[in-house]
Amino acid sequence: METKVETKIDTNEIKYTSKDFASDQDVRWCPGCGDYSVLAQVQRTFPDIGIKKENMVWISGIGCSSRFPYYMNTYGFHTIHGRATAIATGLKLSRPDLSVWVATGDGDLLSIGGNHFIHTCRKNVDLKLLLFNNKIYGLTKGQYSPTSEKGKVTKTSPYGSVDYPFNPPLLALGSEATFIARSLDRDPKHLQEMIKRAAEHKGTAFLEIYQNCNIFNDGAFEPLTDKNTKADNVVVMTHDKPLIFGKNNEKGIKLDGFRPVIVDLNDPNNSINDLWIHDEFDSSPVRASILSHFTDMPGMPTPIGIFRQITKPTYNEGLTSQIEHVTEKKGKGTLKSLLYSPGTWEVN
Amino acid sequence: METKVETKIDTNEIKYTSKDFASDQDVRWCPGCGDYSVLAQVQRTFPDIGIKKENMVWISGIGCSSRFPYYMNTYGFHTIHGRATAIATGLKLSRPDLSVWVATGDGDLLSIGGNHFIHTCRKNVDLKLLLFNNKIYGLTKGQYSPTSEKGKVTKTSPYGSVDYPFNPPLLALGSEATFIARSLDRDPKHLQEMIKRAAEHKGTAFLEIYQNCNIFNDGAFEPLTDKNTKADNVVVMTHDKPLIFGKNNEKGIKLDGFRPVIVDLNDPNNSINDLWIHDEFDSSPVRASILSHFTDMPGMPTPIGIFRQITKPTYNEGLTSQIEHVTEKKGKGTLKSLLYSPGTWEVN
Amino acid sequence: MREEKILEKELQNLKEVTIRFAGDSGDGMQLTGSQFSDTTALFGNDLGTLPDYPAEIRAPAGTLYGVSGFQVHFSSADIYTPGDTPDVLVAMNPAALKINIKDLKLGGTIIVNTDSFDSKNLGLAKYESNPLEDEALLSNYKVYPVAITTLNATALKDSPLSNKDINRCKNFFALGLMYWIFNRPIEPTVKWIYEKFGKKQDIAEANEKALKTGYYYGETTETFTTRYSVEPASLPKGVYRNIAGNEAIALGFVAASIKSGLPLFLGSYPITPATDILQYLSSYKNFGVKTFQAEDEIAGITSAIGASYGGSLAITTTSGPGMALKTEAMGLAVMTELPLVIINIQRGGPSTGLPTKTEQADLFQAIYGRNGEAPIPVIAASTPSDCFFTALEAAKIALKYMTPVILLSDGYIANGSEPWRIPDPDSIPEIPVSYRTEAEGFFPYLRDENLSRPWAVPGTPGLEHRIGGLEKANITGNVSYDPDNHEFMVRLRAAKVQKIQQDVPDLAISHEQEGELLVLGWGGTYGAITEAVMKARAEGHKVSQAHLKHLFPFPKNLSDVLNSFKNVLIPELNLGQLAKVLRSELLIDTISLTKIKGLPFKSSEIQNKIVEILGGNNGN
Amino acid sequence: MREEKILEKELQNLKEVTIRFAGDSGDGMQLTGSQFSDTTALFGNDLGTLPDYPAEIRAPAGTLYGVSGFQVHFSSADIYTPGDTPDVLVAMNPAALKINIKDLKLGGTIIVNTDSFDSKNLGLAKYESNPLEDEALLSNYKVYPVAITTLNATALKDSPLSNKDINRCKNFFALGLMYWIFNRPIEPTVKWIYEKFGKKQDIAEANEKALKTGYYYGETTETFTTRYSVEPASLPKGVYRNIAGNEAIALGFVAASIKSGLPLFLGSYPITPATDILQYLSSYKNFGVKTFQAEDEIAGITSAIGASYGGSLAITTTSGPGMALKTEAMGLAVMTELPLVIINIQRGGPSTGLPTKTEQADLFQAIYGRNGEAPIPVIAASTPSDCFFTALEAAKIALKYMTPVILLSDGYIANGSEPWRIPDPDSIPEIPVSYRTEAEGFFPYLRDENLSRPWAVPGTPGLEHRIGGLEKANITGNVSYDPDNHEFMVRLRAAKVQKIQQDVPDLAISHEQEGELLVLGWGGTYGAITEAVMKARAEGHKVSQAHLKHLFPFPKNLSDVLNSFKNVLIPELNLGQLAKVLRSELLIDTISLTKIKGLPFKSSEIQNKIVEILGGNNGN
Ligand SMILES: Cc1ncc(C[n+]2csc(CCOP(=O)(O)OP(=O)(O)O)c2C)c(N)n1
Ligand SMILES: Cc1ncc(C[n+]2csc(CCOP(=O)(O)OP(=O)(O)O)c2C)c(N)n1
Ligand code: SF4
Ligand code: SF4
Ligand SMILES: [Mg+2]
Ligand SMILES: [Mg+2]
Repeated sequence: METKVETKIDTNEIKYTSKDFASDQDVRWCPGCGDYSVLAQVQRTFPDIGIKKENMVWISGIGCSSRFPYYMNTYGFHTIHGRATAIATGLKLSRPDLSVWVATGDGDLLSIGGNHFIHTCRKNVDLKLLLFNNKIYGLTKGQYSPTSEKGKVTKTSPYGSVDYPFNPPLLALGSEATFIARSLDRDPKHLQEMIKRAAEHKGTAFLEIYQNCNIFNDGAFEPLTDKNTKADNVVVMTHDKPLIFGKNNEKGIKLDGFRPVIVDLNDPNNSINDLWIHDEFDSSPVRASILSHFTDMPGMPTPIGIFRQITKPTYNEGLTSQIEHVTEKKGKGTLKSLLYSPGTWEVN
Repeated sequence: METKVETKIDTNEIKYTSKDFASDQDVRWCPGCGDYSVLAQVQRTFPDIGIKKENMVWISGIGCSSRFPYYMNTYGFHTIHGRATAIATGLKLSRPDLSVWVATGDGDLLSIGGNHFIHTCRKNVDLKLLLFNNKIYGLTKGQYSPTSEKGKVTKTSPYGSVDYPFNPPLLALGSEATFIARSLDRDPKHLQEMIKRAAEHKGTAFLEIYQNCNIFNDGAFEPLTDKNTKADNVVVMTHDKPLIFGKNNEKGIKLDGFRPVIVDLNDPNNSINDLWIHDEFDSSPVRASILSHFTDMPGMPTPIGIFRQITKPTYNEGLTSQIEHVTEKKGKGTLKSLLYSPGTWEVN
Repeated sequence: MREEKILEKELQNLKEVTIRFAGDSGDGMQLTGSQFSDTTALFGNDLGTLPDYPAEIRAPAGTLYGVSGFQVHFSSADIYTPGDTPDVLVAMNPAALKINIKDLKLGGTIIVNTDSFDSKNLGLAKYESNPLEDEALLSNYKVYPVAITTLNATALKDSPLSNKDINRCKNFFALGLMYWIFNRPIEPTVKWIYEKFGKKQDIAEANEKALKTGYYYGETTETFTTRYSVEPASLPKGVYRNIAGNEAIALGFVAASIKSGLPLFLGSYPITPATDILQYLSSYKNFGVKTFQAEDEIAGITSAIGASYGGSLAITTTSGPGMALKTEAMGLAVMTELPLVIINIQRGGPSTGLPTKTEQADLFQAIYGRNGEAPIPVIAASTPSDCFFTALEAAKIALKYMTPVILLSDGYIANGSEPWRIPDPDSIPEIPVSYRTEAEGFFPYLRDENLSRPWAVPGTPGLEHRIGGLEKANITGNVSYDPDNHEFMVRLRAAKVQKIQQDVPDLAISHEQEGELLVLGWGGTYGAITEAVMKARAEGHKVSQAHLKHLFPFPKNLSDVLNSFKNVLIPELNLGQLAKVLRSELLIDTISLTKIKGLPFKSSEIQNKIVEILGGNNGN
Repeated sequence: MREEKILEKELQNLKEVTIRFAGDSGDGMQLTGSQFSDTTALFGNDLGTLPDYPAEIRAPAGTLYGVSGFQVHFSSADIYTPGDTPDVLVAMNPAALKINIKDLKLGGTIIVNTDSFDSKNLGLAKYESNPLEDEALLSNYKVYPVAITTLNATALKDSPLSNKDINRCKNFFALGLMYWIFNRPIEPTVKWIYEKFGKKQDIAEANEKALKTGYYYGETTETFTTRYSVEPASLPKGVYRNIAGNEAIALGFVAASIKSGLPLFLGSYPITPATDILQYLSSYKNFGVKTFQAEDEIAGITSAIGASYGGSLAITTTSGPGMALKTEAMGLAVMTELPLVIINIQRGGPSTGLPTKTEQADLFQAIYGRNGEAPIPVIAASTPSDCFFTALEAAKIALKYMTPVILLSDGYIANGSEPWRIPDPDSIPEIPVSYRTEAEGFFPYLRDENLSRPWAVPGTPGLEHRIGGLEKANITGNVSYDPDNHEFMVRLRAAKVQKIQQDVPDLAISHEQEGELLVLGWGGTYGAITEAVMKARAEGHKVSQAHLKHLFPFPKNLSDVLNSFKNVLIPELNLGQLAKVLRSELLIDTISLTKIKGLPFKSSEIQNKIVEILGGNNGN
């Protein structure tokens, strides 16, 4: 009996380092894959989140990205294609004490898993969803995905795909997700920050990570990550800060009605005071919707950061508190009260 | 052989009446169900659409509303729960010459069928989707649906549901549907107009119809349909017209930034010229998104009409034209060219 | 005064009676039938019920396909079925008469609501002339015409209710009349009315009045000269309740939750005839039960898998089409060896089929219907009250062997009810479960003596590990593509499920332990088979009976049992699925009696087959 | 000059050779193997191939689980398998050696890339010392160490490519060397290189140079003293191509589309090992083929059902987990009696299982795995080229009988290839199909002599009608809840599928038509069984062979065939599923030989079992 106590790791005493979150499994992604960076940033961020590692669970579906749980020294469940969010929902509802994270791909979450995704957002289940968006089916070796651009030539679209892609943050907005963010595999610091912020959010936190698949869709995000082009193609959304980008922070974005326009800050006619000040907590979803649409607008930079986050009771809270409430009112049920409910009679 | 020719109905010669669209099957909805009105309005509208009835197909899933195809004297397919849009997609892609209509319920389209719905919208498959939204599962006798309001007491939520509902037009916007509209079972003329407009649209046309289930969710839309309250609770979106409502058309809506505000038109300080002029064809989706949110905003009327419609090539056009293009370039394939493709050798 | 009058009328004692209430979907026949059953149960009879309603919610009034029926069979002795052929038919309209008359016993009693026999309703029922004027009908049956609508409306003329609402009370009039004829108390229904409509005083009062008017109508009118009495059955001592199968399943899993100390989680999507279970369980919030109405059946089962992974007693409920959708996830539960109960309330198939009708055609699917070698134990409930114990049994197997379990029920026992002697809560054995907490020596796929792997739930320090749907290495549970490991694990999973046999009680044979003919059944055919065997034996036929609860793996002695009889008859509501499984598993041939009409067997159908097989031969 | 040199070296004639190429997932072994196969096929040998790759795309270089292999067996006579045990192993790194050495024939040849045997790679391969210095290895095998990386790099030192890209050419060096050793022409590969990399001139040139350098290295160096020659097989006259099973399925359905005059529609969602079919078909746009990459497998099959309803030849492709998801929709196709082919390329299960490995464990699911009585005919392909004909057969049955059909293939024949004598396009029979156009006498569920209902596609004036998943009334196809109609229709659907038997050719027996032992197979085990039977016979054992294409319904004579032999041996890559189906359907017991390792049978495994059964007895 005493050995039992000794072998228990009391994590209260432990201050984690990123290594504590690395499992003993060899990482099996292709060399150079963007997934490595996401793993590294998660492992770097988790010590700061302040949750014991035995209380953290990673759930995934199927895909290269869905191998993620194997590499985290937490609890993990590599499930079936598209169902990670539904499995995670069952886990979180039954075990609200756990911190439940989902690692998923653009095919896993948005193709076969689309329904569970929108329903998870709608219900505001307290899950952290990390979408590894490489705009391709990696594991099955290179077919277009629902985020691949129209006209994309892949193994299943030798003449170019005729599908329009999803705009993931917009779909999340349409499903009324309470936390919507985007980051880049090649921007470790930003990615760490987003992971931390997702962890802090109560409710469904959706984080889209642009991730390079160097085997089947290499360079998909190069304009956003290459140090020569990045500054001109990415705008970082920071709360309470104006939307500014460009190599020398010389470009700003302001709103002309509902239309975002880029202004040259070097031009003295333009003032930084007229720029769009980003408000993560905006009570209206409209600005977040405009920001989501940047990616369809030629010339606009791609926003990274938090599109919007709001607070409303989570589904799991609702369920738990209803149970508490009813139990308080009716008293905790017993087997006897269950079996002998109204309508009984006695035979002697 | 001659009889063959005779029995063919040459619909070119026929000017349809609504009766031509009524099948010989007894209609089996509950007396008083809102579905009757939708059926009547469809049958009234179809003669004007100008398509031969043999070229019209109704596809449905499972639910009370999904019985719809049986009552239409066109081709019809009552399929399985949630899959109507996917089946309709296959039909439309393979038979672009047909006019394909989907009759579906809030459970059928948005619960089990959510994934096919968002993917149909994304791809812009040329289908007409009529959502009979009664905010309840009718056929299974009264459980809450993904459009039921939070707190709703039903057979499966005896203590009130803890789910937030979907906002269907917003979800359609999030999936970038090209035609999004709403109407009411109890407003026959408006409903007819919307059906006609959906028919005219090229691409996915999503029409949400608020439909009363007088058995399991009676009165859900009464404030919107009762003649005493309707004028104050409904605003009709008409292209190029200001948003005005109220018994005496005395209330207008204007935009204060992104925030819609109701103004009293009796107050001489308010001018009709400041009101929000509805633009169905708005190139930006932002106004449509604000309109979709009216239903969450206390005090705002429920919009009916077309939220937005835009034109972009349909998925079926893309597929067909790619085939034509490749065939033109490579020549129509023959069995010989198929079998004897590169890499053959001869043994003598 | 009243008592005197009663005495004027004849009181005839009957051993058993079968009544069928039939009317429009909107006529409240399900309610009438279940009130009659509850009262009859309370009165002390044994009983069986068969609700039968259309797939439409309320088909237009008066139509043939809109007819809804509820049959109740009650007796002063043990009974096992809702009765083959009704003795009494209550027909609220012509369509109900038309649809049901063919089932009625020749010479049986018909009580009709004459008010509804107008030309419109006769037309809707496709009657060319009024059947109540038909000599054949009148001579073959005892027909009692009662102007139920008018009598009810007259009685309620002072009610503040609308005419429409008043008319909706007429089923209580009919119920009252039946209570009088069959000499049952009306108080339980009066009490029920006030519980149900308490807040709507007008409705409650109107219904009570309709009920009493119907009752007194029987007493006062000259039409009815005879009352019948069916004495209470001499049931074993105990406290009873009337219970339907789906309710019993719900109770069974709450009981399993209490007895195992695990929280109960149900992930489900509504579907007929399984929805009730979700509905019942969603009301047990004060038992800590969590119900999740998922977006579809896939989320139903996968959320349950998530909950099981987290340490709950997790279940999912559905019927055929939903079962099909859960197939892939069942494979995941097999591979990850997580406890889970998948409950299939079978209905008529294939596809949407006959959603409100009963069938047993999902046995093949339960045993064989997955990709890969994915063995899942299968058990079936046989009667409404047996559903309770089958639920407990399913939970026990799932938890002990860390495996998904399929529990089969069917629309007939799910909706049908019977009096149930409530078991002593303490007599229900605990279900021992323990999570793994010890870090030393922990491996996710290490096995105990039952070949079960440890249940190490998230939140346990030191046991962090990863599982998933890829093939697992023996012991460590790591992903393994090793060919030999795969073969080992496939056989291990099969062996584990086979091992459950050690807990499966030997199949018991009723009556002779060997001989000419055994009738072997499974699932909801139990009642009809039992009755058929009893009747055949009463006629002198030597025939034995056995009923399978465990369909995979089978009881150890099954082969011996079957080989002890010259013939084995298997009645099934399918094309002979169990018979084929027996051939496949035991290489034993049997005689199939199949029926696929969306209806349960009549005991006479089975009895006739027994007699046919035994021929003149009584098995002596 | 060159020719002279060649003559200096010994040229040894062999009947057959098995080579396995093995290296890192990134080493291009699949490409090397398939180039060698294509050239060998062109050269005129008969051959069989077995690609074997990990589930990871590119596992980190040098690891054991990252090893990818490709085995090719070629011969101057007919062959049926990729070879049991390789004669030659090309090992590009230590991990490849470690994983594959155990399969090599004792005394076989090993060609290793010595450059990769550094301490890092040895460590990754978990070698404690360099195996190339291991006496045991050197004495048991002929080991040829070649510094492939260096030689390749030196040859390409003037290439403008990066070092990384140069290094990626080294598989062509190895290929060139093998071409020299086995006396094959390099031209076909050179041609292929330029077709493939035409636009990237630098890469094309580097690869060509690597190839040629490898070839000349064999010629010039002293290491290799012997060349081998495997003479062309005396194959029947005709035009040949090398074909893999998935490609053959794609071609088969395009052919069926042409021969039936129906447009082909494929609704599919990618999944290993079925994705190829979607990939192939998506390139046949100029054949009017429509491919729809759906959001999931459910949309894959349901879109195909929609297309079938619209008059297309509709198919859907998948593997186990996807098959599970399609279950519900298959029921709809059964109920609506629409033609549809569901193609399952089986892989290792259950659940995600072993996604890149082969197995035959979905037979139960195909035959039994649906809710309700939902019979679907099942046929299986047995070799890569047989996939072509099986596709045609599946289309023919689906269209003639208006029914969904399940076509089973497996990862082994899907990815494996063999030379195929291309059939004369005109010799392939037309598939007669007609849509119903005549309005007079039309009923959607009226039947022809095959019990088939009419195909009345939307767009046809006068035939407007409604179908669906609820039970259909006989003839009219209206919704019907009538009990007798349901039973009638359930039996009718079963009878229709059973009627297909009229078109199923009698099962042919190879060798003696009766006797001691028949080896009965189905699906991709054909090659291994054929070889095993041939070898056993060559040793004097009297053993016959038969192979089932039609698994449901079976050929009419199956029972007679099986009863003509004292023993029937069934080798299956599962736990004995066909054996159980035979017991269930025919009440005939057989001997099972099962293997569930994600790998095909070796012919020797079957041969040994044959010998064991026949014992000393040669069947005389
Ligand atoms: C039910 C099912 N369908 C299909 C597959 C095959 N499959 C595995 S992963 C995958 C898509 C992978 O794409 P994504 O989710 O974007 O992940 P990535 O590999 O790109 O990280 C598919 C189609 C499967 N395993 N299961
Ligand atoms: C696979 C499957 N799951 C569940 C069901 C049961 N079912 C039938 S209709 C329905 C929901 C009906 O609601 P809705 O779509 O809103 O239609 P309504 O009846 O309200 O018009 C459900 C859950 C089914 N038939 N098939
Ligand atoms: S295929 Fe692409 S996404 Fe997958 S591991 Fe390789 S690089 Fe990463
Ligand atoms: S249940 Fe509701 S939706 Fe269904 S037919 Fe009746 S009134 Fe209409
Ligand atoms: Mg991806
Ligand atoms: Mg609804």
